[in-house]
Amino acid sequence: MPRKIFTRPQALTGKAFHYCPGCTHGIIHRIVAQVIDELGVRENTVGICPVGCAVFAYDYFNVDMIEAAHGRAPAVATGVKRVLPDRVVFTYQGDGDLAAIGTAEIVHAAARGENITVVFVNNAIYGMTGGQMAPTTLLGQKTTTTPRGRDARTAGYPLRVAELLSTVEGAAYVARVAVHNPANVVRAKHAVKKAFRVQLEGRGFALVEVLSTCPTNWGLSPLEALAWLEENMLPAYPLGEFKAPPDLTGGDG
Amino acid sequence: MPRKIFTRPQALTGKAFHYCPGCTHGIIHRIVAQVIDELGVRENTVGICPVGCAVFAYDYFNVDMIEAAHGRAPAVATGVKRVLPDRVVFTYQGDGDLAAIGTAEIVHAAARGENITVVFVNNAIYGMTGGQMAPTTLLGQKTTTTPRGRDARTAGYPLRVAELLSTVEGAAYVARVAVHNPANVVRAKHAVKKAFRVQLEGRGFALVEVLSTCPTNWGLSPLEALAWLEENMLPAYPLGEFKAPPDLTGGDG
Amino acid sequence: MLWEILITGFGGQGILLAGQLIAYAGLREDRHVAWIPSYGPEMRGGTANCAVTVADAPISCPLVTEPLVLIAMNQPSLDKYEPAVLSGGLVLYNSSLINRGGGRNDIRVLDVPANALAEELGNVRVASVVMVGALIGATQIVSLGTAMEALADVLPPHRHGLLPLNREALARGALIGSRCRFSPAGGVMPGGAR
Amino acid sequence: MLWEILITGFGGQGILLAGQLIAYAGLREDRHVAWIPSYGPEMRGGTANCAVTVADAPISCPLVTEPLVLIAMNQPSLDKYEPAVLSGGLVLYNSSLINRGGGRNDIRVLDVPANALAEELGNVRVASVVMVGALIGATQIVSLGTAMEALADVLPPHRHGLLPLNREALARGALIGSRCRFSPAGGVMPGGAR
Amino acid sequence: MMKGNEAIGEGAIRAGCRYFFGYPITPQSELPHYLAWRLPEVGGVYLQAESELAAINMVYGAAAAGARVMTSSSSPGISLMQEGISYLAGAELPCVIVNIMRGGPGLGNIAPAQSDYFQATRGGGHGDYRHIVLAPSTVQEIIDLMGLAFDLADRYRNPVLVVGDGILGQMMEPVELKDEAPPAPPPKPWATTGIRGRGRPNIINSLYIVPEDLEEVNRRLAAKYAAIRAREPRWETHRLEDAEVVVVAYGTVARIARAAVDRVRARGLAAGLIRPITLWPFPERPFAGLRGRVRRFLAVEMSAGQMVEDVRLAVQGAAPVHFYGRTGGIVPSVREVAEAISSIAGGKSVAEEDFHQAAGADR
Amino acid sequence: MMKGNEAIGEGAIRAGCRYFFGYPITPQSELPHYLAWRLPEVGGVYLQAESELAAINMVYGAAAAGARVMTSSSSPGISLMQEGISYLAGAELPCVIVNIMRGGPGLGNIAPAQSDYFQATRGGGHGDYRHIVLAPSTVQEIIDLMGLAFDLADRYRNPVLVVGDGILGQMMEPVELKDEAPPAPPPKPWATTGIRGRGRPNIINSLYIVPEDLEEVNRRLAAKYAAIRAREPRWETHRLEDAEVVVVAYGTVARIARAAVDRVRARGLAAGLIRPITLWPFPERPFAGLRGRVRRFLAVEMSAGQMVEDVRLAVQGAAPVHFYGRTGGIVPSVREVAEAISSIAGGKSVAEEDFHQAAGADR
Amino acid sequence: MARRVRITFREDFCKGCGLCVRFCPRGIISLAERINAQGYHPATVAEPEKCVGCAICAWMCPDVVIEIERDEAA
Amino acid sequence: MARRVRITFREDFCKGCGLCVRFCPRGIISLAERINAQGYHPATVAEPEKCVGCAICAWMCPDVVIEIERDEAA
Ligand SMILES: Cc1ncc(C[n+]2csc(CCOP(=O)(O)OP(=O)(O)O)c2C)c(N)n1
Ligand SMILES: Cc1ncc(C[n+]2csc(CCOP(=O)(O)OP(=O)(O)O)c2C)c(N)n1
Ligand code: SF4
Ligand code: SF4
Ligand code: SF4
Ligand code: SF4
Ligand code: SF4
Ligand code: SF4
Ligand SMILES: [Mg+2]
Ligand SMILES: [Mg+2]
Repeated sequence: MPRKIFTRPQALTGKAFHYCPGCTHGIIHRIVAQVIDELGVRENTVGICPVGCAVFAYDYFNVDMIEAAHGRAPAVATGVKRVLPDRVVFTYQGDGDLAAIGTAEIVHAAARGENITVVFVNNAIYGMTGGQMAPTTLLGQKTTTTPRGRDARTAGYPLRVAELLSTVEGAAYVARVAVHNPANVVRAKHAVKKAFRVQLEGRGFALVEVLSTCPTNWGLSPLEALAWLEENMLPAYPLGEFKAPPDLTGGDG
Repeated sequence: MPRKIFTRPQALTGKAFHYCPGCTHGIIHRIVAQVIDELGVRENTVGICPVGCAVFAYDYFNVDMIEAAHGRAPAVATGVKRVLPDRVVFTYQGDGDLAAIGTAEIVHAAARGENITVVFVNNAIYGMTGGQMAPTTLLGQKTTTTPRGRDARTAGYPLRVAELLSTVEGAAYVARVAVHNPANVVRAKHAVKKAFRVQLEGRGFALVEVLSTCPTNWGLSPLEALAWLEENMLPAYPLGEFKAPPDLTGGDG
Repeated sequence: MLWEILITGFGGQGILLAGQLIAYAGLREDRHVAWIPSYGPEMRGGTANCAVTVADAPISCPLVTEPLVLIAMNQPSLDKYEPAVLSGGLVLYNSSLINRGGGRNDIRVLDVPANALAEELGNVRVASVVMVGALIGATQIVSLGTAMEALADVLPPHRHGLLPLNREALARGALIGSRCRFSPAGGVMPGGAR
Repeated sequence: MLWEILITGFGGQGILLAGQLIAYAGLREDRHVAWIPSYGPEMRGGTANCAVTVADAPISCPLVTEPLVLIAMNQPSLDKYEPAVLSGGLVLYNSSLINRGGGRNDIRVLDVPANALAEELGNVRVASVVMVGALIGATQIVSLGTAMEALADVLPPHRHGLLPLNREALARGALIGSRCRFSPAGGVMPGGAR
Repeated sequence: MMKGNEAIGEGAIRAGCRYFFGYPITPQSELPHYLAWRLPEVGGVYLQAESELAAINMVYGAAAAGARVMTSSSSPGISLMQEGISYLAGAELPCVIVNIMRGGPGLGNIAPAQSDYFQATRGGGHGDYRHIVLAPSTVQEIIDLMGLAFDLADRYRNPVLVVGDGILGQMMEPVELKDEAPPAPPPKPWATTGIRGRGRPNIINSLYIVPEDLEEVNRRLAAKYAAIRAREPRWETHRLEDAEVVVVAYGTVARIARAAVDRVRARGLAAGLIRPITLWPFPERPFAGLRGRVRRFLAVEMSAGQMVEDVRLAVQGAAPVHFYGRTGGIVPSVREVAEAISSIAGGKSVAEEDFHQAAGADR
Repeated sequence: MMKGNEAIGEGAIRAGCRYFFGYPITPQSELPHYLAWRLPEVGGVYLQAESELAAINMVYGAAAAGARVMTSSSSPGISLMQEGISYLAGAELPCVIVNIMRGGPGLGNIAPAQSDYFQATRGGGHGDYRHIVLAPSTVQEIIDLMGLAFDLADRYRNPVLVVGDGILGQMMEPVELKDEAPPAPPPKPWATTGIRGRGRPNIINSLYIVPEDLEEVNRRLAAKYAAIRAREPRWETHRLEDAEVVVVAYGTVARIARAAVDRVRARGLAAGLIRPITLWPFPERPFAGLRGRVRRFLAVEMSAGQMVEDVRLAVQGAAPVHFYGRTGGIVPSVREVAEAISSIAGGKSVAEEDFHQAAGADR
Repeated sequence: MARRVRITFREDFCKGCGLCVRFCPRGIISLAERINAQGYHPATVAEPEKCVGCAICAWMCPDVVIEIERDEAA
Repeated sequence: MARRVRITFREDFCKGCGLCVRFCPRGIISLAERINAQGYHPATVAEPEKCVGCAICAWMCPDVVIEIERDEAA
């Protein structure tokens, strides 16, 4: 009896990703799709794409999808969820999208305890537009708009979104994970699954920040990028659950 | 020899405030003016007004003043400060202005460690527009847009700005004070003074959240409003310094 | 007939309610009516005014810049708006708070001690209702009975205990108003569609 | 004379640099020049192309939709753009990656084994520079010497170590190009202001 | 009797709208206050957004989910919505947006104005899009046009803007409410409601990275706008039959202008009125028959002269087009407008450029 | 040789601009990349804002502080700035805003477009305000117009918009840079720089709560705009002397149109070109002398037809005004435009409404 | 060391909110019967000699109505 | 109990990023010499019988190239 150990999730269409080689956006897409499959909510789900490298996510997720304006995915998700409270609504957003232009929308979706799931891809850069500084860019990191390296005196400090949002009462689940090696990819999936379960159980706002690579704009090979993430991002962005309903803390999602 | 114990600060013009009787916006204005006088920076200061009941602050502060668009005072202040780094730049903002429409601007001014001082007046309501719910409105509080009392399930939870911003690295000083009795008014002044000193010493972003009354839209007399603040707002919004440079923690400003 | 009425005074004098009372009474008599408040920064504490139009034909313009009737509840508003009254028009003023009648001789003027009467009735807040009574007494714009019924339209249910007091205020005002039988026929009235 | 040139190929084949090299060389000879890349989503990984105009008079329109010269570095771009070449025009194609010449008989076609030559020189990335050499050899649009000087304009300073290699690539290309002495005079050329 | 702002809310509810997302601003506050009470009563959702930006994007989400949805604001808030409106138009999502215009530019004031006409009719956002603009002038018409607004939005899958000013919003007039059950909105098979029972994902989107594809979309939109231009212009005329001077005005100002027309008619001047009800598409048809007879046109606006351009485009040089306007929240009086009519009729010109002097002299 | 986007930056620096606040967006990214290097070199400040909204309000603050300051974006980002631009105009603050337009509406794409013409010329924000709009068509002209933009902004205390498209932004052309020291900006006694040495506070504001006061401001603004209309229209003509068919086009498209005019001239057709350099104020003067002689006008745009309205307003019915446009990022070719000219000259009409069919047939 | 305190109310600025009345530790401030230009009952001190010059009233006054001076005889 | 693992690469989706190569605990994946339709050197397993079916490669693959099945004979 052949058993499928690993197959393409149903919640992905058959279309090949447009991401650069080794870009971990693809891993995160697949994780989300796996979770949707495992929870059996594919027919019931509406996803919101960001403006960012994941702008074409509507071509990849095999569910109803909405392309939102840059940064406004949480507001769009709110509109959908208020009309269709029994649907599963998620946003998928980059760090420019969520942590820069969309700051107000994410903070207030969290404050409202909006019953949605947010997958937040922190790659410390604006990927799509050519490698400009993101709010999450590390100090000293060179980007096309910090050509001499990010200097806190003129360009400020990296924004730690998970920490920020975990102070907000309406946020039920806030975690940070990474996808730079297999163990962490599995943990990331557990966190994403919890974030969906929180929504399914009507507990409020759930966000998973995923540390991700951008080989192209970091100017590194895919493997170098994984190492750079581990060496540079992990110290600045500690992994873990920052907020979780007591009965959901730790363990497998 | 007659000694002035208490006189009108020089940093106020001679114009009477337009605020409602007993509205503590007036106390906060005076505190800011006292601090400007005491620090001797009146001729060197540029203030930014919000859109809110304090919109006419440009008529009251005897310094150069700019009226900003609703919520954008921190961005305007950034523009001024980058051009004139040796001037003292402050914003004065309500909770609708700063904590709703202006969320992104305040979070990022803090993240940049923008060297400005923010006076944030939390009166748990939109005063100027007729008593609508603010992000800071308490659960159960009746407003013109939560006529049945704020219900977390539909209107979300009160946003605690001081707690939120104290997670941000660029914020050098974050405190919450109140002005409902003399002792607290004096403490509030100390905090505001520290927030200006932090700027003068180039240490970065400083914000003082001031719990304030809105007798008119709370539907209370001025004295009842003070009591309501104490009984209802203090439990939800604990006072204290949430972040301060070690050498500036506690004590008189 | 087209009645264009301006009611002006301090905030808190019941100006807006007085205007609504006239409008609702007109509505109960199947007339065309409109009511417009002034709004904005003037509202709080400062001056308040509203315009009421009662007409037999559909109302073109519900804005009243040249009233046929001015009801002035305090001195500043009398000073400000009296010059705008149409020649041949009518001014009712609150003589409890206003010393002098207007300075024009092409209009009719009626002094109504509205505050004094209202205080006699035990509640100074019905002064503006006294004025509406006086308006009705002077002009028969609507019948007094209709106005009394319309009180229920404008007072919120939890204030309906005050209906008798307000009826009394209307009646007292009407008595004073009836001293001055005003008919606009003689006035100069612009506008074609009346 | 108005030279409108389209250079097309994969991203990473040095297309944009080749175009700039021609433009800078033109500039060094005091000609009017313009250079426009295609940009956008096609950039990364996918196709790349740029347009170069070199003219004796001011350039009206720097966009090239109907090129006089097409330099095609791969098959898809030859297929896509060859039909647009002006009648009487010239196509240079990279015969290392492209099997067949074009299907038109109203244009001149020159096959240049650019990749092969570049690999011979030890660096496949100079294939597009070989093509520029071939263009110069065929057309004398600029002098070969000027192009060699212009290499310094387009290579960033930290790459100037590669100048000799690139000069060699230009020279090899020019040799091949000189097989085909192209003069556009015979071609049908629209446009009035040349 | 009902206040204009409340009538907007009640009109929306009776049109089957159950979702409101907005951010407080004067002078439209009675509308959110009203809906904060009423919507929960009818099983709907009133949500105060953190900003106008968030509000318009919540509208985008709710519209994508297939709901009849609206937002409301006043001038500065509407400016903040321009990106969102362009997205709504690009993704072809139906919704209704209310602008109770106030004095500008900048913070301006909260007094009545009509100075967002350009923004409303030319699309303040980016790209080639249009939205229908309805301009009621009575409280009853508000009720009626709110129903129409939702119908048109759904019919054309396009945002519809309803514009008024503080006077209309604060005004009370009697209204007749039809006691019908709200019409069932048309089926929306394109809505993103989850693929259950459908199989294939629906996608709501305005990104078309290939220019040919985006041009195709723009063609489809252009065809739709052409259809709207052909079918949907609405207007009212008053005493136009034999008019030699024609006033053009909308909303509150149209009522003043109508009274002014009556006033000068009483003095023997053959004046008439065209009141555009749709500002876009601008009603050009009523101008068609006037060539030759009408000697002069007069656009009257609470602005420095914006609709006057549409009047000029409609008149195409057939007769001089004059302008009379007040700004900053000043409402022109019947007398002022009547004098402006008389003065242009007598040959004096109240040109756009002179409006400020003219207005000044008139006070 | 310089890229257009870089020329914007270098032009600004040579005009004395030392402050840039902006948010990344394609296709103008080379400009912020360039300035992120260059501004610190000349003692200036490059600041990446958290959004376009923040950026335009930083510009507001820097302008209030008396600096020469600029921002830059592309279509959706410019839509987000509309409230801020209205505030800048209302508070009469000088600044320069660059819009490298892309395909719309909504997210559209990043290909070249001119479909923000209405927004640019009619004020996408609320209230009666205007800003000068400059439309360069070569890299050299970018450099020159950037200097002019800052001068005009300061002279009139008004925002100035510079519009281009991705082609112009990415294009490299030789430029001549004047090696002069940047001009000292004019004194700004109104700037909020602290009261030292002045005594009385300066206030930057656009709030005037009393309608009479706000009308006064609007009158002052209207007078200023009238002065700009009288003094500042700029344009270029090409072979207009004896033209019977006149093409009107700006920016990149004007270069295509110029080549097309030459092409049809070569075929004996008496065509000419008017290239508006200022889109607002729209240059009406070059149209004045054409009545009678010119049989037809043709507006060519990368839009569904926007400037065509200004051409109609300028022509005032004197001759038919046709339109040819491409959208979605498609750039019309010289051949297409030449054919459009020939076809209307021959009497065939390429009407606005038909643009999509026409464009389709042309491909 | 004799000390004399002088307390002054800028009466036209007073809005009769009563905050000074509430917090004066000596309980000597009251709202007057009369109405000021703004239409409010202004705060007043009937027996100024009882004032200790603590300035608590001034600190609590939202309208900067109150000024306090002290004569300090050495 | 005999187990057999079948690993399949959807080669046209592979971008040759090498993540699977790096993380395969058995070190059996390599990038092929050939170039696929997208222009990349695709990943491949030369000795599939060495595969233990741990699926680590699949978990790390950003392009969902790899599928793994196991025949479970009872
Ligand atoms: C209003 C607006 N501003 C700017 C842009 C340009 N833009 C597109 S994506 C993007 C940022 C992408 O960065 P991020 O969100 O970190 O996503 P990533 O590409 O890194 O996954 C920006 C600024 C836009 N499309 N719209
Ligand atoms: C863009 C925009 N949106 C909305 C408004 C309307 N508005 C004016 S003040 C205000 C809120 C005031 O509340 P807050 O900031 O709490 O100040 P307060 O009056 O309570 O001191 C709002 C929503 C506006 N002027 N501009
Ligand atoms: S640019 Fe960066 S984030 Fe975007 S697809 Fe490429 S590697 Fe991934
Ligand atoms: S409305 Fe409230 S906040 Fe505003 S002045 Fe009055 S009391 Fe103060
Ligand atoms: S200074 Fe002190 S004692 Fe004197 S009146 Fe004020 S509070 Fe009372
Ligand atoms: S606190 Fe100030 S405003 Fe209030 S009553 Fe006392 S003096 Fe008057
Ligand atoms: S399943 Fe495990 S052993 Fe097999 S190829 Fe993948 S990583 Fe290697
Ligand atoms: S990880 Fe996936 S895409 Fe990368 S080389 Fe392996 S199979 Fe190919
Ligand atoms: Mg990113
Ligand atoms: Mg508030």
